[in-house]
Amino acid sequence: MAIYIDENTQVLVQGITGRQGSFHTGQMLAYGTRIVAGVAPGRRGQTVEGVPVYDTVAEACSRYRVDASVIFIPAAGAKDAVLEALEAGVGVVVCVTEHVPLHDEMLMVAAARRKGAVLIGPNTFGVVSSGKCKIGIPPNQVFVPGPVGVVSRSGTLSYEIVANLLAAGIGTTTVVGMGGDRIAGRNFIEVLQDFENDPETKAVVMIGEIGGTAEEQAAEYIRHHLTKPVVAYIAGKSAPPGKRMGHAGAIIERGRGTFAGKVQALQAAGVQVAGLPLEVPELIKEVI
Amino acid sequence: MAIYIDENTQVLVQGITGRQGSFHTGQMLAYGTRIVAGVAPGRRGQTVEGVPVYDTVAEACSRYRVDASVIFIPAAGAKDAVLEALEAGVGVVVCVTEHVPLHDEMLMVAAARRKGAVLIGPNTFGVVSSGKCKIGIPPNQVFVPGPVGVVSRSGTLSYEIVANLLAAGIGTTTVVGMGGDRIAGRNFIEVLQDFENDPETKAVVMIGEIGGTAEEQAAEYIRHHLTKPVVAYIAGKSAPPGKRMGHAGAIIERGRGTFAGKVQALQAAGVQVAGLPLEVPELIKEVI
Amino acid sequence: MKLFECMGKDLFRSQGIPVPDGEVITQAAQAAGVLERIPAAVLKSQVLSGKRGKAGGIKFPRDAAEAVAQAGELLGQELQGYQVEKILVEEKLTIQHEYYLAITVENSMRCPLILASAAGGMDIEEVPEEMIVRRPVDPVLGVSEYVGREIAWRMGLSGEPSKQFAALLPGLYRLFMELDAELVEINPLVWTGEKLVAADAKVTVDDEALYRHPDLPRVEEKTALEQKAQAIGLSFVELDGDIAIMANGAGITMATLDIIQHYGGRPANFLDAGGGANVEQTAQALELLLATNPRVIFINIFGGITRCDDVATAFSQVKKTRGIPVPVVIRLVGTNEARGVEILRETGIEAYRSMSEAAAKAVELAQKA
Amino acid sequence: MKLFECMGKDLFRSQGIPVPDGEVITQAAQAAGVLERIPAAVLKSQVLSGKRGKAGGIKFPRDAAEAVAQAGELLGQELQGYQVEKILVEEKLTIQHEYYLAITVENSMRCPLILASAAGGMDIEEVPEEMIVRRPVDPVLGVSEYVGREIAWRMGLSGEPSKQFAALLPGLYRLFMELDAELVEINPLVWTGEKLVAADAKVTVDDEALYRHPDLPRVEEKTALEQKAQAIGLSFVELDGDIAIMANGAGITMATLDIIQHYGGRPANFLDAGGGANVEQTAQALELLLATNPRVIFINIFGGITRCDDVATAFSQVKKTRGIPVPVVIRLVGTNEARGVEILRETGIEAYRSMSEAAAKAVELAQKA
Repeated sequence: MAIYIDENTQVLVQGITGRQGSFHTGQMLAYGTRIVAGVAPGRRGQTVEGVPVYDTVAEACSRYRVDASVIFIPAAGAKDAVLEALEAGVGVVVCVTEHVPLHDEMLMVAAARRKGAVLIGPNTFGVVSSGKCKIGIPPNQVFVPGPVGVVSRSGTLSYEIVANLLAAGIGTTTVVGMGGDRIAGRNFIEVLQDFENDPETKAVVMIGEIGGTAEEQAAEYIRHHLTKPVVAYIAGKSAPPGKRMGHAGAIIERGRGTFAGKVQALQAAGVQVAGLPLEVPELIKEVI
Repeated sequence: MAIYIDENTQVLVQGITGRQGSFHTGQMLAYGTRIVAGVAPGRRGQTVEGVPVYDTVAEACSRYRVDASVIFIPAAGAKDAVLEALEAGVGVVVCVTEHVPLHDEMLMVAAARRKGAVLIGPNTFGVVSSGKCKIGIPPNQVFVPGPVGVVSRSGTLSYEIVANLLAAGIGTTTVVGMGGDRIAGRNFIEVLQDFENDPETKAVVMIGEIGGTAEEQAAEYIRHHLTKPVVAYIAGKSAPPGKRMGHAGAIIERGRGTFAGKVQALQAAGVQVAGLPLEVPELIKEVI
Repeated sequence: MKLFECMGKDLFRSQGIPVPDGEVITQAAQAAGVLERIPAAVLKSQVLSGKRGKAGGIKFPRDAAEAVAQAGELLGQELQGYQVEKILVEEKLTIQHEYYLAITVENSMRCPLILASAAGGMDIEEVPEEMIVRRPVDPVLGVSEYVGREIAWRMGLSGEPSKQFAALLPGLYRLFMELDAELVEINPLVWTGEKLVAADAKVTVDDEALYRHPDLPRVEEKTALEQKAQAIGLSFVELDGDIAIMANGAGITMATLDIIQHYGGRPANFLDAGGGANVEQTAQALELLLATNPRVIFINIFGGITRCDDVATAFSQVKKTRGIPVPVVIRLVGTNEARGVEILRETGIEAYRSMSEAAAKAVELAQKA
Repeated sequence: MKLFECMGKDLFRSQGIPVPDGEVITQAAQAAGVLERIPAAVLKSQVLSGKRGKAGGIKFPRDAAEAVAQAGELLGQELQGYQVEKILVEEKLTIQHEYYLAITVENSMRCPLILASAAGGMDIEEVPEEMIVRRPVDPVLGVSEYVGREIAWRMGLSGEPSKQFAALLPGLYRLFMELDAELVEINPLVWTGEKLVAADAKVTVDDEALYRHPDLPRVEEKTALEQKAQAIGLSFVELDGDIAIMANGAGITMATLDIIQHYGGRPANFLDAGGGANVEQTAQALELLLATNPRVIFINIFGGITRCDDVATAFSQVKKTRGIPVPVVIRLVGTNEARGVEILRETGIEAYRSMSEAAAKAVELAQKA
């Protein structure tokens, strides 16, 4: 078990002929991901890393069972690509694209809800069910099977922490990139719920950051609904208010979204909060 | 039993202070309908026929349990009124208003679906569960309890046929005005399905007319899903193509929606089609 | 309300949908000037009929002189009941392929429906069902380019035509939504070898939503009498029979026409006086009936909101003030029936209770007249 | 991107939302002309700060002469870090009551959220929670007048203010949607006794959607260095410390800042070089770091897509071509780590493997420098 994707997941790559799309198709294949087709309008008949390319998701879905799709399309076309996948009936849509307009994101989320599909991102590194399937852009080497689920707002910081865990001998079930924007297709609460229901996941690492109230709301959720232990790390302790720290969502506005507020809420919900990324493995060892 | 509404239904009247709203509030009360409140923006504190008036549906719903709402608001405000009732959580919304723009109707239907509510109309005479509750504008005297469900695209023609049934000693469970526009909140198929599930209804009279393909689709549905007998009457046999006969939906366009096509489809589904309104009672007597 | 082709094309242009270069003329001499700019041109009569090509409303002049002559023939000519008042003179397209594309409202799904076919240029009813792509639109998702790519694929398009098809579809949907349209249709949508161009434009705006579009020019398709009826809020359609008919409610009015025909009569009109018409409205409705010069008048009232005494009073007033020169048959039941029957009796008319009997009588009188 | 009040009010006006009569001036003398037309006027400095009133950026002149004098004082003045270049001279409103109204995006529900309060005129954070009406918007249903009536009722409004509130809300929502806004705020929304008027306008447009709004004037809030970083596609924020920082990824860059602070250091900046930066981009990023005149440079690379050898090569190039005058601490792990470490060694730098050790070292060096 794992969440969202596993060794049987058949994956479509939208924007497969682009620089990012083709490079990561190779990386995903190397990880063992079952990529069945790619889409790039006007490129029907080509292949990328041996994967056949179609003009439309509809055609690809008429030829293969597609369980998940990953989107490597520039921001202006990302909404279109997500809706195309959703309307074609794809159940898990991973939108790697960054700089997607906020209103497009609201529409994507509404559409995913309407279709009962799982939308991951946008501005996500993707999702990895360790040893089974990688969808997105993270480096292959750190994702080794184990008992910990990880959900995070940021990429490299997750790899850092997952590598720290691995160095301590702890592997992962599924690592989910929630995405660094103000709104996320699947947010902390939803992913935590999914980990709660996954028998293989014994504990969860939650990697948050300043801005918004997603962590505070997750804390409230954890307090009432989660039986599994959660360890958190929150980035941005030193960030000044009013400044956007790289991620669209990482900004302290109108007194909301502070580091202190998040840590307090999480601790009140019984979550161990690591002071440094390095401390995460120790805290995990205490709870599993 | 009956469908949609019964003796316990608590009703709100939107547009209660207008000429139509106030007159029909009196008529509905006289029939025995439990009207608990009315809405007319800016008229809070007034009463109409003893019914208290509020500015908003939200406030009325905060003070009374509201099961159904009936809308007597001019066409330009009808969409707003329907959405207001739906968002306030009203389960059955009856939109009497005629001349509602088609695009507003599409939005109303989408909204009702989203809320899981029953929308009747627009351009409907309403719905009557005989002897229990009347919502809308039909005359009180012809609705007497009995075993026949009626669903119709037109008002006076329904009263004529319901009166014919009554003259033959046959009463009605619920009489539903589907509405005379191109699209209807609840269409033939949906109402037929609801009658199928109503134990008191023994047979159904379906009053259609030229235009669109609602009757043909209903025929297809009847053939596969209905166990109860259906008798139909279709108006507009003599109407020329391309002319809109009063109702927005009553027009033969591009060879579709003809009288002959509808009768043929219904007969093929085992429905008895009356040649004249007067013949409906005889045909009903044959099947119950 | 149907729009003329040239109006539809202006709207297409505003949404970035390619249309042929062209100009509208109202006088034959203007054709010469347009031909100077567009030597290979076609003259298209601006009428609302769908079959104007077959009826000779479209001409292909060889030069400016012929264009002026042909424009002169067309202007003022009657084409399937419509007077030609304007001609669209436009660029003749190189046609490599003709497609069909329309957006309409799907009554049973109650949402917008895109219809497309690789078999364009003919009426969509004549296209075999398997050649038609039907794509309902989810109002939350709307129509962006991927919808066009998907439809293009299902139509069998690829390459440049597919790309251009996907690019123009969102504009057509935007137009459909913004305009409160019942129908927007491009038939044919022409592939010239380089570009997809809307060679025709059919746009029907929902009459009930016209008040939201005050800037849209009004196009009138109704007869003078129908316009008069509309002005007083009545639903009226002129027909070619001799029995004038009035009833209260669209369904029962249709049924009344049917029953007249059932007994061998020919209705002169459809007139729905509505539910709850008062004395004055009923009197105006009677004036309309008289204006059709019928042999017999048949009034069928099932009084619910409409009160039988109001109808009878209106009849009595009209009879007294202007006279009613033809036989009248009235069926009257429902609210205030007794009083209504009494008033009619005073004017010398015996009301019927049965719709069938009354209709049979009306037909009999018309055949005798 | 935040818009100036005067721009927001122009947009309000285009949606039919009532705003005070007024004009924008850029020279003090122009105030006299405006005062002639609007004798009871207020001068409002057009800066992006939210607290300009308390900072003296708003003036109430008694006459034209005083208006000119006050405008002269304001123009060119610095107000909470912003230079005053424009003044909005507008009608002074009669204030009977101040309301609050805003539309923003609710991150967890992921839909538009309307915020309203009968306690306007102060910052919404200072308003007690029970005085705030929060109304999420269903994207299918949108916002029409009934939403305004419902909110007005929940705010305790009735009569004319309720009616006008309901009438203006759909326009504000339309603006929010059409403009790709993150926030549209009216605070205060003033009831004058006769009219509801937007006395202020705060509009923030989503930076990521600016490309869809080419006609919108650009307002720049970034420092020169931040603008330069943006031009080369890097995410950069200037801070006031002395340790220049670069990492690859927003989260890990924040964590790097935190860890520097944890050991007692002060970051000079936030610089996310992104995932997958190549040699040239990394070199440009280093140039930015040097431009902050730091005491120490700290580079923290976890190589995934980013290749350690690329980072090392870029560093080596910059060192050779322009020189790096301050100590550098580099942490380097991941893709092509061995090669990267080797290249750094050739430039005389020993890479760290541990983020914590490297950070501690950087802080130590900065304190010594």
